[in-house]
Amino acid sequence: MGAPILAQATQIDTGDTAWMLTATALVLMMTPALGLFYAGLVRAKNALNTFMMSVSAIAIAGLMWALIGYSLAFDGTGDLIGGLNYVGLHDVTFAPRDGTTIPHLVFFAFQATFCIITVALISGAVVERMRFGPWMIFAALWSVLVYSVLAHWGFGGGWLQEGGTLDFAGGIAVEMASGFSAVAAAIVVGARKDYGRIGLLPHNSVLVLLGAGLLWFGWFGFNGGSGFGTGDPSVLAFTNTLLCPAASLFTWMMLDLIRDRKVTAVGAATAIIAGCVLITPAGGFISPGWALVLGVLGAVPVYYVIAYRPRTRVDETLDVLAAHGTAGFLGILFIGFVAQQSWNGLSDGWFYGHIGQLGDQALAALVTPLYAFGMTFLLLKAIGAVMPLRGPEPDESLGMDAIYHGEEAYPSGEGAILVSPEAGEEEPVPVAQP
Amino acid sequence: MGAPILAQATQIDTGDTAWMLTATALVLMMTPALGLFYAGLVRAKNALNTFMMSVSAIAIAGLMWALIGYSLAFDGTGDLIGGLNYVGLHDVTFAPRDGTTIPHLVFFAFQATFCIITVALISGAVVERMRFGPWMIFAALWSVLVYSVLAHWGFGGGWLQEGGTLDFAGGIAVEMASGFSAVAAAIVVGARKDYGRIGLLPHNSVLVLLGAGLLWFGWFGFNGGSGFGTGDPSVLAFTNTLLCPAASLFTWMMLDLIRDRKVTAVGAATAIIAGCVLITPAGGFISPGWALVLGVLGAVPVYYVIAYRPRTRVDETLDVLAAHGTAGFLGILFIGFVAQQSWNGLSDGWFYGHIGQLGDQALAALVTPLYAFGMTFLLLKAIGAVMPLRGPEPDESLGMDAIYHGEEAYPSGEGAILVSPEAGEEEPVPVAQP
Amino acid sequence: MGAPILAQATQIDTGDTAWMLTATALVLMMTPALGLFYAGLVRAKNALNTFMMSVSAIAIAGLMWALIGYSLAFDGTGDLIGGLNYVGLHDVTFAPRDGTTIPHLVFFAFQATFCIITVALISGAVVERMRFGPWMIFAALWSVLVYSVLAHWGFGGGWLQEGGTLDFAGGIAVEMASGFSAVAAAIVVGARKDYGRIGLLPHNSVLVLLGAGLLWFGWFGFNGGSGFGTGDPSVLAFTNTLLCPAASLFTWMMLDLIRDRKVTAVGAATAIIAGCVLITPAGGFISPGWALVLGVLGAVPVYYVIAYRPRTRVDETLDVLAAHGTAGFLGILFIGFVAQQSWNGLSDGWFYGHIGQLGDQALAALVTPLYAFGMTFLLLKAIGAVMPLRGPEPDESLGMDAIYHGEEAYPSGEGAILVSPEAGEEEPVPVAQP
Amino acid sequence: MKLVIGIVRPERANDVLEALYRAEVRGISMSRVQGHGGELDRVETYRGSTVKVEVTDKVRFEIGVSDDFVQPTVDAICDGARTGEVGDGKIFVVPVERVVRIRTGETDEAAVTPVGS
Amino acid sequence: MKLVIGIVRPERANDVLEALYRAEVRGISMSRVQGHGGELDRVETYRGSTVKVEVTDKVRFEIGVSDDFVQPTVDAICDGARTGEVGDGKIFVVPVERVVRIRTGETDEAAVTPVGS
Amino acid sequence: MKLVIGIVRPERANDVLEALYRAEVRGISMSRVQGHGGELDRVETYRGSTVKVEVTDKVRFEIGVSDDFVQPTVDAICDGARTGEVGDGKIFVVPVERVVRIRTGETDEAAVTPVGS
Ligand SMILES: Nc1ncnc2c1ncn2[C@@H]1O[C@H](COP(=O)(O)OP(=O)(O)O)[C@@H](O)[C@H]1O
Ligand SMILES: Nc1ncnc2c1ncn2[C@@H]1O[C@H](COP(=O)(O)OP(=O)(O)O)[C@@H](O)[C@H]1O
Ligand SMILES: Nc1ncnc2c1ncn2[C@@H]1O[C@H](COP(=O)(O)OP(=O)(O)O)[C@@H](O)[C@H]1O
Repeated sequence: MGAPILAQATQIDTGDTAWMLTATALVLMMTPALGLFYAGLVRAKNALNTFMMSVSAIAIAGLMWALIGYSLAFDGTGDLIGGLNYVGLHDVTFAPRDGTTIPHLVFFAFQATFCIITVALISGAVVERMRFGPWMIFAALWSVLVYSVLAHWGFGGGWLQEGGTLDFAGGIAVEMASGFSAVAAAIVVGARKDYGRIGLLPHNSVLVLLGAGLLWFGWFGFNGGSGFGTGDPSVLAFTNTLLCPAASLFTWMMLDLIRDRKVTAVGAATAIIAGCVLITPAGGFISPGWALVLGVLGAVPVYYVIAYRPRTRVDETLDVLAAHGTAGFLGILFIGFVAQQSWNGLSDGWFYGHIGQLGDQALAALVTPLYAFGMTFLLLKAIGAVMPLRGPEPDESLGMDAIYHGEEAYPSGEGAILVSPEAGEEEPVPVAQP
Repeated sequence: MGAPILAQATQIDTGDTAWMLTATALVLMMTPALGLFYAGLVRAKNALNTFMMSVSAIAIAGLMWALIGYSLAFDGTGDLIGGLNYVGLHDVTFAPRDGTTIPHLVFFAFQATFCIITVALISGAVVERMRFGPWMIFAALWSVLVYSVLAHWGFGGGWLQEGGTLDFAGGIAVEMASGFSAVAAAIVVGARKDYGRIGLLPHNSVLVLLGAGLLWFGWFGFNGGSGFGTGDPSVLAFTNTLLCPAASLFTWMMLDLIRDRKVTAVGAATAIIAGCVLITPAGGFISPGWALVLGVLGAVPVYYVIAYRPRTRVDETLDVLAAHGTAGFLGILFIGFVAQQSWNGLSDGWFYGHIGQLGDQALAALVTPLYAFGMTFLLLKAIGAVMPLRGPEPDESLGMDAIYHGEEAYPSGEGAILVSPEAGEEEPVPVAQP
Repeated sequence: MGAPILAQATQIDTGDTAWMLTATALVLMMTPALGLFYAGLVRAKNALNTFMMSVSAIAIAGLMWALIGYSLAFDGTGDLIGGLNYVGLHDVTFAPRDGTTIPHLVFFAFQATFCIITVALISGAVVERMRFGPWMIFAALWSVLVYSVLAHWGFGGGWLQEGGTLDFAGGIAVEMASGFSAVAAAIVVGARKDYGRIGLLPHNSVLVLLGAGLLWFGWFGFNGGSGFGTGDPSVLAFTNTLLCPAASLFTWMMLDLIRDRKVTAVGAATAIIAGCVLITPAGGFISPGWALVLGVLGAVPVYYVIAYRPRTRVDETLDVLAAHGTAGFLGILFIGFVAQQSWNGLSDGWFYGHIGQLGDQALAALVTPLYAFGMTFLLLKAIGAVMPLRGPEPDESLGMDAIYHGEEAYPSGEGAILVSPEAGEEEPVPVAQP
Repeated sequence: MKLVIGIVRPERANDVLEALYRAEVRGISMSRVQGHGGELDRVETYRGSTVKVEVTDKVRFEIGVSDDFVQPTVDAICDGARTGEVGDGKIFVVPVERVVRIRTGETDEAAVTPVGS
Repeated sequence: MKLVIGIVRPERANDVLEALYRAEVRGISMSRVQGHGGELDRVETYRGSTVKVEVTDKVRFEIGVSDDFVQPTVDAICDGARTGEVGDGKIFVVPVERVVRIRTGETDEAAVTPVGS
Repeated sequence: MKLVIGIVRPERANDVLEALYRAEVRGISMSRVQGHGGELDRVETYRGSTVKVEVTDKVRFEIGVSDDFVQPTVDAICDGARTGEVGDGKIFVVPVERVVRIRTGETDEAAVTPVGS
């Protein structure tokens, strides 16, 4: 990602490798944490389905990444797309990844975790009604058609990066990509049947807070690892990942207080995510002071997007657009204003005399949403043409868990009659079928 | 936000930095983990409020620390208080923090997480009844008036440290400070209305065990990182953080068995915390063997303080005094007996011929409780003079979550009528107001 | 607690040490995560007891390891058992562990976490009915009589390792040992009274998914740390720990779909564990490509063992045999086929011309189950001869939490009358006794 | 005085509440129940064990009303709860001999007249 | 028409369901309750505070039946729920004045006759 | 024989239990319910959606007693549950035609006489 190319590319540093192993594990952990965060935000009857949309992304996006996605994103510096040299992990070995001091295998694994969580993020837009089968197919295709492409553009050596756009840890391929894809997904899949008619409340906000806490924890690896070592960019991004979310959390609590004298817990959890997203693209490029400012100011638009969205007919259920799309957009632009070469060693922003940087940032902030929204829209339309994206209405009343997973999150056991395993092999009775 | 001093990369060790980045992330994670631990220990209707007291500390104490607290604690070696050179993160850059091999930014971030969790710890004394507004104000002021001062005394170069008191990872500023402040807070805020009248039970002990597990996990960064690298002190403290809590957990289970032949889960969770606290001050100073002894012996007084406290009229709800104040006190003193220069390279304790060390430890064990209790008492009295610290009794029946956060942790959805967003802007109805 | 041998700091690598500290903390965290995973899989009335079986293992196995187990496993290269030089942590100091670049203390701590979780794993076979007292005694004895012995054989310099058997991170001492011991334990302790009569369902599958996610997170330390640094073996094992579970998760979801068009969440959680176990022995020895194959193929037998087991009379409740025994067995054998010297620098498997390796692996896969099953069977029979392993039937209806821990996981508070602390000292009433 | 017990679909519970509100029925208690009726069973699998689940979630209303309020209450529940699909639920009307308002000790009619009306 | 209310042990709930099934009782609602009866109390301790727990978990069945189904229903519950130990529970039979099937508006006998029969 | 149904505040549930104990009422079943009555609504906000919550948590007692125990039982509930604030709850007394003690099959009076007394 945005880290400057280092000399002596052939030497592996044990300290850098140690940190990157940790960072990779942290980011992998973020996907179950996201599943938990999302699961807490939906109704109990859909908790497992929501969690499983994230969990399944680990398998599906993970495998697609290893087989083809990584190569398309990170092989060579083609303008629009990478090469095929790394297909099936070919040539991904112990030797250092060019421009880093860590083994190529570690670089690959670190990048894999990014692809995985980005796919998982989108699920927030379609929970509580999308069928699980189409979701899995969508996840597989999206990870290549959208993620790999944008990852190549943003930090795989593609045209945006070459053109000078700065994106430290994924404002383009992760945050804006998931956020604007989420809107397209919500539109194509459509709203839940009771959306806007009755209150559809989070069934467990304690899990939401825990999930947010674990996500923040993981984000230190996400941003702090995007310098691919322990050098200045990583250190700066790491520290900013503490400061910016703290600031956005503070702002959010104040906005809540102003609205109706109540500081909401779900809001606080959202603010933490928003703060982490805001600093994701900018982490290694702006000073700690500006990171605080970004947290304080950036939380405001996100807050109002979240407050406004439910008044629309777009049931973008868990507000991926607000928390990731909007915040990622703001973070990318903010770099253009306040980047400091004295901190990042690369480039200044407008406030420090280099207005061109703002142009480079604006370009990415314009192109990415268009590509993500468009491709996702077409992709889901295509899948929808082959198979229904959602089930019949009564299924929604019963809940996704029972219908698509044959489970309940919290079974009481009463009324559940054990079927002799042999009988277990029988066809399930009609109502139970997806 | 000026340019940083040029980084003297030669002084920075990538391995030490790698570990300190990890340690910092681990300690930041401890605060949500603490929120979870505390939330499980209260009734369901107060779960979010309890969790939010910890979460809000991240924002409030975190910002206060960056703006002023860090400078007061760690700038220079004034006897009573540090300087103002680091105010607003001025001069906190990539250059190594003096006396360490890690960037100053990382040192700052690591210390920030300590300030944050210390503030959060105190909330255990006032959960289930204190109003959220005064809590936030208290958190902001306490983090500077008490934490920064004691941090300076204990390991910022202040008079206790200069005088020879040994405190590896915060027996003074973190454990004793929070524990004795908790008593003052419980006294000033007063007991819950049903305290001593009906049983007020933890609503989810599974979360309590999970929280304790995550706290232990984080504590490896807390103690293991307090050597600011991967050197002998860190390694010793890290290993002792495995041994001492294991020993105190064992003792606690035995004491439970003796009491009434039952090993309680909440007790086990408490024992883990107690063990981590016991070793916090001593981690890098005593041998692994003595760490085991500390765990075995130290758990006993803590156990009986917890058993006795509810018989008093002081509703120090989640026993911060016992788990942190008492255990921290014991840990600080224990150093005076069994510190070994052969292990810590610094000083021996009484058993190894240097009785003076015990004096230095006793001094800290005497002064810290007095300062923490006194300042907290005055601070809360002052805040209480300006605004009520708690709401009317019926609010307590309804629960803090509904009153101060406008949420429930586990809403069923039935009986919750969706208000058209416009209407959402209306004033909430009377009963709902804080 | 004498003075340590002088540290030969020159041989210690800060990067390797940094990673091993992280890895150790990660593996310690796995035991509470396992407790959570297991607790979610049982009924609510046994959730705390199940969790506590894992938590208690930290104290019991942890202390046994420090006092005697570590020495028996890792002191010297005796064929069958190690020496006593390290008893009570004697000679375990800052000096590097022979053959590594990390302090001996860290090596000890890392190994301790392995012993702990292995003991905890077995509890899955006997949850919901075994008395807690005998469990604690079993844990203490098993950790020495079975774990230490097999750890010595497998990677402590014992006859299997010397004979050429490859086991990277514990296919022998951890996975097969716990899996086959679990069967013996289930047989000796016997089935739950309602087993096979009514459905005994997981009470909280969200916790199961979270537990699995945290376990995977920890497993990066478990496998990635088993190279004792940041070198090629660690890097390979780390990356394979991402790929193999992703592949097995994918396979499992497909098998579920084939069975009855439903992808179960509990199944997905199980698949993650199975994938981590499959790669545990093989992690540092096989190529990433083969790791994917192992994940895809290895999941199949595990899937069918889990589907078949409940049709037997053996109430091996949480299927430790399937997830750990079977998967560990397959992983150990797989090495014999596809190990590649070009990746592991040590030895080739059959497919690469060295069929002898398969023999060495088969030997371990034969001997370990026999020893683990036999010793566990005898051990529990012996304990059972001294004290009853389970309580009277009505206790099982009431639940282990109330009987052996005097707590409920989710108390409502209604109907719980506060007893004046004095009265609290009274003998509990009959029904409440273990 | 009668006690009207209505068992309805969870997702209709709020509609029932609103219907009752319009019918000026003020005092209501509700709780979650699990129901078995004409609905089809479903099969669930947890690892190796397969179970047939014969119950579905429902919400139970319990409403004490004076006799002339029985019909409006029953109608309100039906209005709010009916979907026409199997599983809509049942209403039972049970005689009540006495009603007491705990706060005041008032009994019968008085006890079910909401405060302020 | 009667409403049969049965309070039984949780672990017997499925046996009761099966017994009711055999007795051809089709419409059933059940819920978790906590009961206090002849069972012995237990003592629980949470950190420093000790409580005496006077209740145990039970499952409450609520079944609306036509008069001639009362006896079979009561018998079925007893069959399924009886262990002979203190704590087996109680059955209450309450008169019902009216039953309505929400889906169709049918009342009384018709309302409790399951679909298709 | 009567069934006394009492709906009270959760925080008073234990006081009610003790009052019933003193009144020598031994058999009791209780459960959580959500109640709507004269209490004021509250507003809750979850991200962008605001809801008006019209129910508050209550505890429902269900007590089968012989006729001459009705008055003591009602009094006990009132004693334990009354705070004088709106929201204290209601008591309903419903006729019971039959009571069965599952363990023994005893019916009516005998069935509600606690073991040992
Ligand atoms: N006789 C009954 N007694 C108690 N509850 C009943 C009875 N019949 C139905 N119910 C409740 O009503 C719900 C729906 O009833 P069902 O017969 O399936 O629908 P419908 O009335 O549309 O045929 C059931 O799940 C159960 O909770
Ligand atoms: N009079 C009653 N009213 C309501 N519920 C009762 C009554 N008596 C018993 N119960 C319920 O039945 C359960 C078992 O009753 P108990 O008297 O202990 O058993 P047994 O009927 O075998 O003597 C109690 O826990 C309670 O839930
Ligand atoms: N007519 C009724 N039917 C059923 N439950 C009722 C009825 N009236 C009140 N309740 C229950 O009693 C609780 C308190 O009633 P409310 O009228 O608010 O208090 P008060 O009786 O003091 O005026 C309500 O929340 C509800 O659970």
